[in-house]
Amino acid sequence: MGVRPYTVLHNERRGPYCTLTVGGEVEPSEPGQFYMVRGDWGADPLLPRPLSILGEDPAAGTLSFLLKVVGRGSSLLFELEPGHKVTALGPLGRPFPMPPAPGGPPVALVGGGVGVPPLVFLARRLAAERIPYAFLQGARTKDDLLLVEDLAALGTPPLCTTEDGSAGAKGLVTAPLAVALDAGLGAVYACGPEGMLKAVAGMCAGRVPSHLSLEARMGCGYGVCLGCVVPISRGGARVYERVCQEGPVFDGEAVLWE
Amino acid sequence: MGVRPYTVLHNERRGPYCTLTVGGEVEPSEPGQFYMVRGDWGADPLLPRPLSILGEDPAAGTLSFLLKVVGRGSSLLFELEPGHKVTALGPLGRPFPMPPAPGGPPVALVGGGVGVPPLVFLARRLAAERIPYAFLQGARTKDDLLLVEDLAALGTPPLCTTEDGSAGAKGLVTAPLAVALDAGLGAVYACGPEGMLKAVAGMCAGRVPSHLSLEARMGCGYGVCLGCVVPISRGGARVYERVCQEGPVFDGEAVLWE
Amino acid sequence: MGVDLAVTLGSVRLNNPVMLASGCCGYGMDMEPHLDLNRLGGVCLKGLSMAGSEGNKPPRIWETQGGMLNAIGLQNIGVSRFLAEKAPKLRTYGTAFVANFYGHTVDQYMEAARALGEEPALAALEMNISCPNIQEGGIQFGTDPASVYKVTKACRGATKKPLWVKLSPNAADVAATAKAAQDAGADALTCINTMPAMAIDVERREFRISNKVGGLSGPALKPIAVRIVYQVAKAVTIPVVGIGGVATAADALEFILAGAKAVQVGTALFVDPQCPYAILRGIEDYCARHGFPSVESLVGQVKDGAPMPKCHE
Amino acid sequence: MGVDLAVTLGSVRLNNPVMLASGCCGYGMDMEPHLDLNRLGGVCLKGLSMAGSEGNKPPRIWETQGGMLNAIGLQNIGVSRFLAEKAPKLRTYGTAFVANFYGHTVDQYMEAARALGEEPALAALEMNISCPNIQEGGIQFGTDPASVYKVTKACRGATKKPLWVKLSPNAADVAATAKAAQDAGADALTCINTMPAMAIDVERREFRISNKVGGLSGPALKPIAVRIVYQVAKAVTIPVVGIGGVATAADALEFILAGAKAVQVGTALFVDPQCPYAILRGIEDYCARHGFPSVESLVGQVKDGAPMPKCHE
Ligand SMILES: Cc1cc2nc3c(=O)[nH]c(=O)nc-3n(C[C@H](O)[C@H](O)[C@H](O)COP(=O)(O)OP(=O)(O)OC[C@H]3O[C@@H](n4cnc5c(N)ncnc54)[C@H](O)[C@@H]3O)c2cc1C
Ligand SMILES: Cc1cc2nc3c(=O)[nH]c(=O)nc-3n(C[C@H](O)[C@H](O)[C@H](O)COP(=O)(O)OP(=O)(O)OC[C@H]3O[C@@H](n4cnc5c(N)ncnc54)[C@H](O)[C@@H]3O)c2cc1C
Ligand SMILES: Cc1cc2nc3c(=O)[nH]c(=O)nc-3n(C[C@H](O)[C@H](O)[C@H](O)COP(=O)(O)O)c2cc1C
Ligand SMILES: Cc1cc2nc3c(=O)[nH]c(=O)nc-3n(C[C@H](O)[C@H](O)[C@H](O)COP(=O)(O)O)c2cc1C
Ligand code: FES
Ligand code: FES
Repeated sequence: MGVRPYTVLHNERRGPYCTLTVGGEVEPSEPGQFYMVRGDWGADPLLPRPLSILGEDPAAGTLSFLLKVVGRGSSLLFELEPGHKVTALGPLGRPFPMPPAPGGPPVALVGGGVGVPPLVFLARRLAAERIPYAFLQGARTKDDLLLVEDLAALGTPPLCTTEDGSAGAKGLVTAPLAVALDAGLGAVYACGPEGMLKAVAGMCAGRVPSHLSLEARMGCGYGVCLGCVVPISRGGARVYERVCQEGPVFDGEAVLWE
Repeated sequence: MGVRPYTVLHNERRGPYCTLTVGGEVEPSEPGQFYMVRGDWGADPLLPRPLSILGEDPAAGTLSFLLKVVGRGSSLLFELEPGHKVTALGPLGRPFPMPPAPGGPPVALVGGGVGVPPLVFLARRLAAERIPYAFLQGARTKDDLLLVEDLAALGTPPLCTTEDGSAGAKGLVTAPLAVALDAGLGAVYACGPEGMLKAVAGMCAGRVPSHLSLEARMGCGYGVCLGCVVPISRGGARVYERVCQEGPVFDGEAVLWE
Repeated sequence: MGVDLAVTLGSVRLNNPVMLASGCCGYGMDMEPHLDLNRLGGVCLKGLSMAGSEGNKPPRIWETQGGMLNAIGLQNIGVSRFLAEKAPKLRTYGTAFVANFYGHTVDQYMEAARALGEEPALAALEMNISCPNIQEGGIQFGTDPASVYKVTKACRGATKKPLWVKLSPNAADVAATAKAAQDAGADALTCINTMPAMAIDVERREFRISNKVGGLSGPALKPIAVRIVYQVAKAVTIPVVGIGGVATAADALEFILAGAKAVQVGTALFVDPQCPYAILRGIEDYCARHGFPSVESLVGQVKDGAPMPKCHE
Repeated sequence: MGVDLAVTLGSVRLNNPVMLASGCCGYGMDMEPHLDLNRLGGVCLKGLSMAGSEGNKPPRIWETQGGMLNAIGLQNIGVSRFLAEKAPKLRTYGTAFVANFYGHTVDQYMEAARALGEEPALAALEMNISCPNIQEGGIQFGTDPASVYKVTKACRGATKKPLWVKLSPNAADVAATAKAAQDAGADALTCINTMPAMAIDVERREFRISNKVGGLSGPALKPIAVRIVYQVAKAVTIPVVGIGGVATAADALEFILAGAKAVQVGTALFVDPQCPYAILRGIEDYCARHGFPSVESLVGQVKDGAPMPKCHE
């Protein structure tokens, strides 16, 4: 498909987070997929940065991401203004498997931090297909809760937890997940910090399928450099699989936490 | 003195040229001196770029440069918008020696391309001190003639030549210089392409002092890397002198054209 | 424009001088969604060993200023799985595939060369000699001319395919290792592999990659690679392939003017998988603008002047 | 904050670990308009030879991605003019001056060491061994352990001053040259000098610098330098000084955690002559934040785990 040029349409900042919307030629994509994104800033940094798709509209030619400033690449993306140029390669990676049609038990979407955006994209698809879901979002403080209004607008307000109790229930997102699991779930979809994903996988193991979107440092993003691998259990054997190609979404029971 | 921060006040573009004005703490400087200038663009490019001072106002805290896009560094400077940050080290280098007070014969300022800005700064000083001068400007086409109105506003419109005859006399700037030399000059000040400087030095040799502002690729700009040297004849010996320290202004008779 | 882009490296004819670098394009087909391999001069496949390798523990990569470190650990599916699963598909393409291979003993190299040498899909074999020789105390094969000679000679006897040797920049005298490879029968030399390098996360006081040391690639490496290509091209008569930081046509031309007959593009593919198209267009345009009828006529055409002094700074 | 910044390299005590690199700060005083030398740990002066040198023909420098090439040609005023004209002024400062020196024969090295060794303004002598040995066919002293031993031993006998040896990254096995220098009596090792590299102006088909080859310095070099510091610090017991691309406190800390007792700042001075202040502040702040009472307690503190594997990619 090759790298495509995009123009920044808007970039809304809130604290260290921004929602970046770009316009250009957009291929249809699925929740959980990502793009490799880069501005025209020369060789510093050199590599594009992986960003999950928050939303897309192939007909309108728009694409949006939500990102957090953590280093130089994300800072430069954060500072982009409308009219600035970016390039992006995507959509890449294997998406979240959609649950079977309505009628089954509800699913839970469990997200934290910049793990939230792909789950919001998923929630939008689930809402469109009238598949019932719970959205559980954990954060450190209320300032780290993301896209709460957008989620509410879909008809299912998120159930939030914060570590400092500044919004929602005080504690970790695993607490409401335990409750939901007991009430019965068809599947769990999760994206967020490794500790959270590991806990989610453990809680779901043997009970319900969990689909985890993992992160790894990426070179190419499209499967050729073998830089992004994670250890996965496949037919009893431990193998390295590529987050950018076999992932980023993996079956929680197959992920080896080393 | 150390590198100082400046804010871009305006940046007026015309073709591949721009006049960049920045604001901040400004030390008094002399015509022929330069700054090492850099934007906050990370490590690409790494080194600051030498730019002659076009004008300065230490009281108002403003500094201006005129530059031409030739590569990545100058392009990034060209694209700066008001409010953007730059850093600069200066003023650096040895200025043009001012002619003795009024009353002597007139001097000639001979410039081409981005050699014009330091001579405009000099013209402003000469005009202020009522020292008579002729300003001879050579260019390829009329689009490469620079700051003609500014010069005219000082009271002495420049005498222009263009290689294609699109403005002023057709030909090289050495033609009017020959005429001026014959009419009698106290000194010649020149800055521009090497071929022009060499011709000017040759024409002045043995007749009248010539002060040439040379260019060289620079590392540090303040005398420590020895990257910018040119061969100079000093007391009969051939030595390497630093454009950033002993120069950029050299006595035309001392410059060895190798 | 009528520029002849083809280049000949011994018995291997490439349609044009732009190749993909080993380790940066998987087993070739992996690039297909992004790049039409048939428009390229050639494709060097991911380094293969007889036994295959699961590779190093992650994290495996880290970005540095102007470059990146990688310590993939030569993860590969092994020669036999490659021949069974991948090679048949490669036979249908119209580009030159080059199998990159390695071992940890001379015998392992020989075996790999022998097995790969039977595969019709392959135009040439490229030996990666930046690997530790476990029989010689782990010293890299590629840093010692005698070892280079030995392992090249062994592989030369094991296959009839054109044999390229990919030199390590880590040799004190790369010209000597280049000559050793030529004397042992190499058909071409690829310069260069990555430089061993390291990065530390100071906040955690941990190495950025689990292997501690990774190979530096990308634009940061380019000036070192161009220097080595120039030195090696002066030292040998066999063709040289340039590699290290090629991202634009100007980069490729630097290598060609320094003496390379072809270039390989690695890290730049991660920034833009289609950059080989622009590189190729730029080379063609350059030849036309400067009146060179062919890429071959451009090879080594930097104005040379005096021989290279040994001192710098 | 009460962090002890002083570091001890053998008998040389530096007030803090931040030094200026040779060739990037002239003869020390040249930095004065921009930097207060007394706030620095030390200052390595421009490389000196007995005869002096007019240096190479310009152009001498070129910028590359993340770095720069230089081929100054070791322009210097010679040892005797240095001692007569510059050294007396250095005696008035409160920082450690280190004279960098070189020769093209062992005798030239010895003579320079002997003459500089008498100067009270100098805290130590730093041997630049990245120079061609004209008696041994122009091979760099620094790439061959036997030559390193010989020239170090000779200088060791010629002076009582602390003797630092500045290693070339161009050796196949830097640990071996490091050990050779230690065995010959070096008091400390400076790692590293620049890497030989090249750039070509493709439009003119000319070398970017007249010497063809220049030394690569700056951030591009840093990961190579950190790797070498780590390797060398493991291989020797004498102190190591880290250098190559240091521009920020985090860069300096990488070197210190890898095993360097002090760092030198070169190319970064061209971007900001006062960057040593920020580096120093950052180191102090880091120690305070992470509970290290002194810089000495930080040296080599990267979490080590398994020994370094020899394979990458
Ligand atoms: C599939 C995938 C989807 C992602 N989606 C999002 C998202 O929607 N929003 C968001 O804010 N972030 C997302 N990330 C993380 C994001 O890519 C990193 O935060 C970003 O690359 C950091 O770059 P930097 O230059 O700011 O930081 P630096 O510290 O300068 O990064 C240095 C290097 O490490 C890599 N890196 C650093 N942190 C990470 C990380 N956590 N994951 C992967 N690579 C990293 C960078 O790519 C770069 O190569 C995603 C990561 C992956 C793998
Ligand atoms: C004392 C002095 C005063 C100058 N004043 C002006 C001025 O007022 N206006 C203006 O437009 N230009 C001026 N120049 C030239 C200007 O510095 C270069 O055009 C600019 O550095 C090019 O940078 P780049 O990144 O665009 O080009 P690149 O081609 O990317 O430059 C690469 C390298 O070469 C150096 N370089 C390239 N061309 C030149 C050159 N002609 N002179 C010196 N270094 C060069 C750059 O500094 C850089 O290190 C001056 C140069 C000197 C030495
Ligand atoms: C992720 C990665 C994997 C690599 N794997 C191999 C390999 O398997 N065999 C090999 O000979 N070189 C390998 N290399 C080295 C490249 O082929 C090339 O020599 C080096 O990266 C320099 O070129 P570049 O700057 O264009 O990337 C690898 C490089 C990278 C970045
Ligand atoms: C312009 C310049 C001149 C140099 N001159 C010398 C020198 O005379 N002697 C020496 O040992 N190293 C010299 N060096 C090498 C530096 O001291 C240092 O080892 C190298 O530049 C890497 O550090 P950096 O990346 O911080 O610049 C010089 C480097 C530069 C850039
Ligand atoms: S990022 Fe290159 S293989 Fe996944
Ligand atoms: S630019 Fe460094 S000495 Fe002149």
